[in-house]
Amino acid sequence: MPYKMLDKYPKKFRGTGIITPMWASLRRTFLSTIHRSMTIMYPYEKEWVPDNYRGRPGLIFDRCLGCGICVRACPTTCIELVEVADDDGNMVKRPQVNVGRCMMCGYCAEYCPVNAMTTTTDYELAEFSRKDLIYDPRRLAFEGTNEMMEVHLEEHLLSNLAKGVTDQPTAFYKTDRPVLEEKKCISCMKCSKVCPVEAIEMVVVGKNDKGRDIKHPKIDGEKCVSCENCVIACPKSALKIEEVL
Amino acid sequence: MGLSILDWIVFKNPMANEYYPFGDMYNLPYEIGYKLSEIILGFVAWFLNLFVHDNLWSQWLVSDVVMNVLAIILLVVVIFGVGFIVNLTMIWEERKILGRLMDRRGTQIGPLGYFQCLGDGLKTFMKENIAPKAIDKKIYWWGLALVIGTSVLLACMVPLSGRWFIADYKVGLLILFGMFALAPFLILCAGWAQNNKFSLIGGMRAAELMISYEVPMLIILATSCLLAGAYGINDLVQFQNDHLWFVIPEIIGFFTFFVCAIAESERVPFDLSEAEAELVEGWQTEYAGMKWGLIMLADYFRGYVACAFIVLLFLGGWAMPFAGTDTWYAEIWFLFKVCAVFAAFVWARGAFPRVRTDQIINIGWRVLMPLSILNLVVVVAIKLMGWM
Amino acid sequence: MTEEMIQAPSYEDVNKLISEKFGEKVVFRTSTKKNVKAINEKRRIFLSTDRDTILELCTYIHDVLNFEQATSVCAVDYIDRVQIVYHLTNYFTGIVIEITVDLPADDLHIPSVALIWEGANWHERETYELFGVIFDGHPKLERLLTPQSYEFFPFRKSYKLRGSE
Amino acid sequence: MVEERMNTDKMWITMGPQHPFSHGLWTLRVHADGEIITDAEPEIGYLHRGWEKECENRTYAKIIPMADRLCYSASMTWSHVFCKVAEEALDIEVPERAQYLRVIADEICRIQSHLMWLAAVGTDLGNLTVFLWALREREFFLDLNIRLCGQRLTTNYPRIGGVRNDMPYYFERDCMRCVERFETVGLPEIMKLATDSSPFVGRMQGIKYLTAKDVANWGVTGPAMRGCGVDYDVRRDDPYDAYGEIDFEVPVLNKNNPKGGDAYDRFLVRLEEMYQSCEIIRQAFQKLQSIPKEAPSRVKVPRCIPAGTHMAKIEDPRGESIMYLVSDGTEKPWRLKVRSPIFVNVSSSKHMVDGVRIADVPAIMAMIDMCLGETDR
Repeated sequence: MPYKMLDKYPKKFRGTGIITPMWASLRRTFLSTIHRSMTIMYPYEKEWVPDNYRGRPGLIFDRCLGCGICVRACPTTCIELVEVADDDGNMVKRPQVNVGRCMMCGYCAEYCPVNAMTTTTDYELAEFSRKDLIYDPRRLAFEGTNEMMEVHLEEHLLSNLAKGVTDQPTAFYKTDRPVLEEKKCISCMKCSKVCPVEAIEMVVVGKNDKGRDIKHPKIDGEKCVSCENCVIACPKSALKIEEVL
Repeated sequence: MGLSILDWIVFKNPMANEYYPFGDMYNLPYEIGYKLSEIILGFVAWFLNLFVHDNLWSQWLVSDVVMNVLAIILLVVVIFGVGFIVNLTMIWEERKILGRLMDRRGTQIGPLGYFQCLGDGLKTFMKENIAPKAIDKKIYWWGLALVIGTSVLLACMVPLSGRWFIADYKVGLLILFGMFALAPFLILCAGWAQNNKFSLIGGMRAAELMISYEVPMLIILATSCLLAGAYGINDLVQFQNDHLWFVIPEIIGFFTFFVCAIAESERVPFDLSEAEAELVEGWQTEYAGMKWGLIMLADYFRGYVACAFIVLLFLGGWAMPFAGTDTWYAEIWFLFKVCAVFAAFVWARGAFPRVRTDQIINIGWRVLMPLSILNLVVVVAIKLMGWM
Repeated sequence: MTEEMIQAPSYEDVNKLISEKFGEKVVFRTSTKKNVKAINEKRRIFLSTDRDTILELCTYIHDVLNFEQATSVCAVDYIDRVQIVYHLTNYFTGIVIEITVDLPADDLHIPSVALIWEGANWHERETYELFGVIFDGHPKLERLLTPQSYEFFPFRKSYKLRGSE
Repeated sequence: MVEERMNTDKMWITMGPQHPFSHGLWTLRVHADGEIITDAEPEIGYLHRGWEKECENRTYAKIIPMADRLCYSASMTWSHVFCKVAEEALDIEVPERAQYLRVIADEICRIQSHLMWLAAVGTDLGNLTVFLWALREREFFLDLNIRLCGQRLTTNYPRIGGVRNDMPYYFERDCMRCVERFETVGLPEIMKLATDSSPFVGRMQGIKYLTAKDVANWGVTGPAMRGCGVDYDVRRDDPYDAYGEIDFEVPVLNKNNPKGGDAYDRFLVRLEEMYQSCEIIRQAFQKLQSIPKEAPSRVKVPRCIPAGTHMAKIEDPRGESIMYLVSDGTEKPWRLKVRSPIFVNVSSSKHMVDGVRIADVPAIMAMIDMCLGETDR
């Protein structure tokens, strides 16, 4: 592969001195006078951005589970879960984003198991006070949300690839499930309380010395979204996420 | 004198004034000033006369002396005002052309962006006016004042036509050029007085620049005068109108002078003394706020003068082909030419990077100097052969 | 320079020459990684040595094996010891030698290689200011990134950051 | 009064941190004898964020967007090198499609970074037209970045084990149109103002010859090194990802010239590199066509990285960037060392500006393309 330009411009300069730049600049002067110039007049006309643009995060309120994966995935810790009333008036947990700290990395949208968090094309975020930069769950909703704004996490398992299976994309929330170390479990039921999708059911596995039921969590793999809330809530570290690779 | 206002404002012939300062030459701005002063003074005198009939004050107000004094003041105001507006137009022109050249839009405020300079001037006024403590105060302020003062004076001294001048010198070109060449010296002083290393180097560079281009410039100036046989601007223009614009016999000199003029007005690519990539703001580093704004304005005044020089020396001044020098649009035609030359200045600014100090000296002595001598030889040959 | 310079020593050459010259003073480490291209294609050499040998080893690597560039010099705080890691590159073969030197945590002195490779100069200054490792013989061992008034070494593990993340 | 304060012999001039020639916050103190520089002392640290220390408190995935912020115009390569080092630690190879996508994104990043540099050279040498024209061309590549990964500068595109997303529809068409336009219209037009202009070239020609030996010893890397005769490019001599399968030329000037290269050579090398990047993008797309669209572009990786020490190196637009990772088996790194190319290049600016005029300092320093985010980290 030869050089494309260096051969034309070897060590010694052989340009046309001052004529070429003057001609080039004159040409551009006329061109940009006849046609539009390249710049856009920003406040009056805006650059078009494609739908996959990573502006501020958006939220599709009804899809959200309140699982908190986005909270843990956020590198700047700008997301927190707050209690808001949903359409029926029940109090539910939904993410609230401090856009002043957000660095638009799109991790919340990427890791969301139900694609409730999206990226949006909204990039004009200036406000008069820092308080205004905190977007509550209702305000996070973006009007023109469409499918392109959802980020689908499509990971392939290394074990699958080794077997030659290349058409089964998956994601951590489809494969990783908490497993119980039964000895440590004290039947406190905290895990079932914090589970956002009610995937944990406490099953009686026996009776203890005092005659009370010993309940162990049974995790419904279909419902679980691998949010780790139970892992964090467990006072005895009996639960841990088992990663499937 | 009657009660009617028309008795007081009669629009006398200004040249009939006893103290008319320009001898037998007709001066348009003086006439404008004279008529304005007649309106003003006549109105005041008529008003006083309404109360006290035939009072001496009214008589004195419309006398030749008072009228002349006010007319001269207004003459200066008119000439400066026109120069200032031309200056603003040139700033606008530069920003607009440069914008197009760089594929952007240029100024946007006002019709075609004309009022942007006014806005910028206003903004500069609002900037904090800082003068450092450890400066040499006298030279700091006087250098600034003189740089601005000489530039404005120069711009006012450039005649726009045979009837638009502030004084008619027989050696007008020399005086203009003398004033023009004063600036590097003042810049050197101002750069030194700021007690700032960047300013000092900028000032030194201005001096360095001066010795490299001013000699060829002066030679070409003298050559033109040699060709015309006169130092007066009027004579030069008249000669070019009668024979041929000097750009044709002195084509070498024209281009040489063009380069020198860019350097003289310290514009890119020869703005070594304020090279912002190396010297922050060069010799203007410590001039903050409106001081800087005025220096900027003065720079454009000098650019205007440089363009006017080129037009006067080579492009026939206000002479219109086939119409002579005494057209009613002579001033506009002259300013149009000036703006056209300035467009070429802007073009050069857009196309070239800043040159280095050693390069400018090389160019000055190895290229421009021989070329100007060659130009002289050509002109002497033309003169000897009697072609012009 | 007593020995002749080899412009482009191969992977085997480097291994052989260094083990011949230094014997037991230099320990060769092998990597067990299977999927890393550079290791598979034999462009990484991992050495360990002690601080008495490092200057001699570096001089040899520079002068004889023609490793012209000290790509990086850095320190790792293992709490009980501080490890200095050198990465040296040969421009002809693309081989990178990684040398690790362990220093006891209470005696952070090591000979400087800044006189062999000018490029190691600032790396050593940076390592000094962030970890407190003193490079003996360094031409100008001053603080570079942090203010001169700092009296602590911020990248040590004993320097805790505020906040959880 | 004034004479007492002024030393009329030689003077220290502090260029920076708010000097127009310094692209970012750094100081070059030069000892000038008139206009000739006799000594220089670079000073950095105004932007030191403790990046490496901060990474020790972050999980691996969260470091990727932080690595983007190391350098504003080479963010893709910085997150790439971090992903490389994490992949080396996990001992995995990314899928082939992801490798090519990374190569394409890297080269887009390289072109836009070099265009930013060309713009900076324009302002440094006093020609604002070059600045704006180069930025105009750069805008096309930033638009490609938006299409590919959603952001103009902070791409956040590579992931440990692949890339964030496969390329969108029509990306190949857009990219090839953009590259072709750039090769035939965009860059030649700028070059008419730069390489075809004798005042522009005159500012750089003959300015500070650096020999290959010196440059290698100072640790200068990247185009600045290749312009002076050192024939080394990580992409070719230590290939990573799909670079091994792509046929391209590494622009090297003055290979056997004992005098070394001047600023103009270093300038030309970067221009040629942009052309070669276009060629790499073209070839990568050709190779991509043989890989089915449904092929995996990302593999799932564990959160915790096994203990060990790992190193990865990559050819940044500015030189050779290295990350050295010490992992301790948890989900956060024990230590992450960043070897920034500019950090070393700046340290050699002391030698680079020795003996030149003050007017040449911007021309010389522009050729190493300063970026202070990665220098101070």
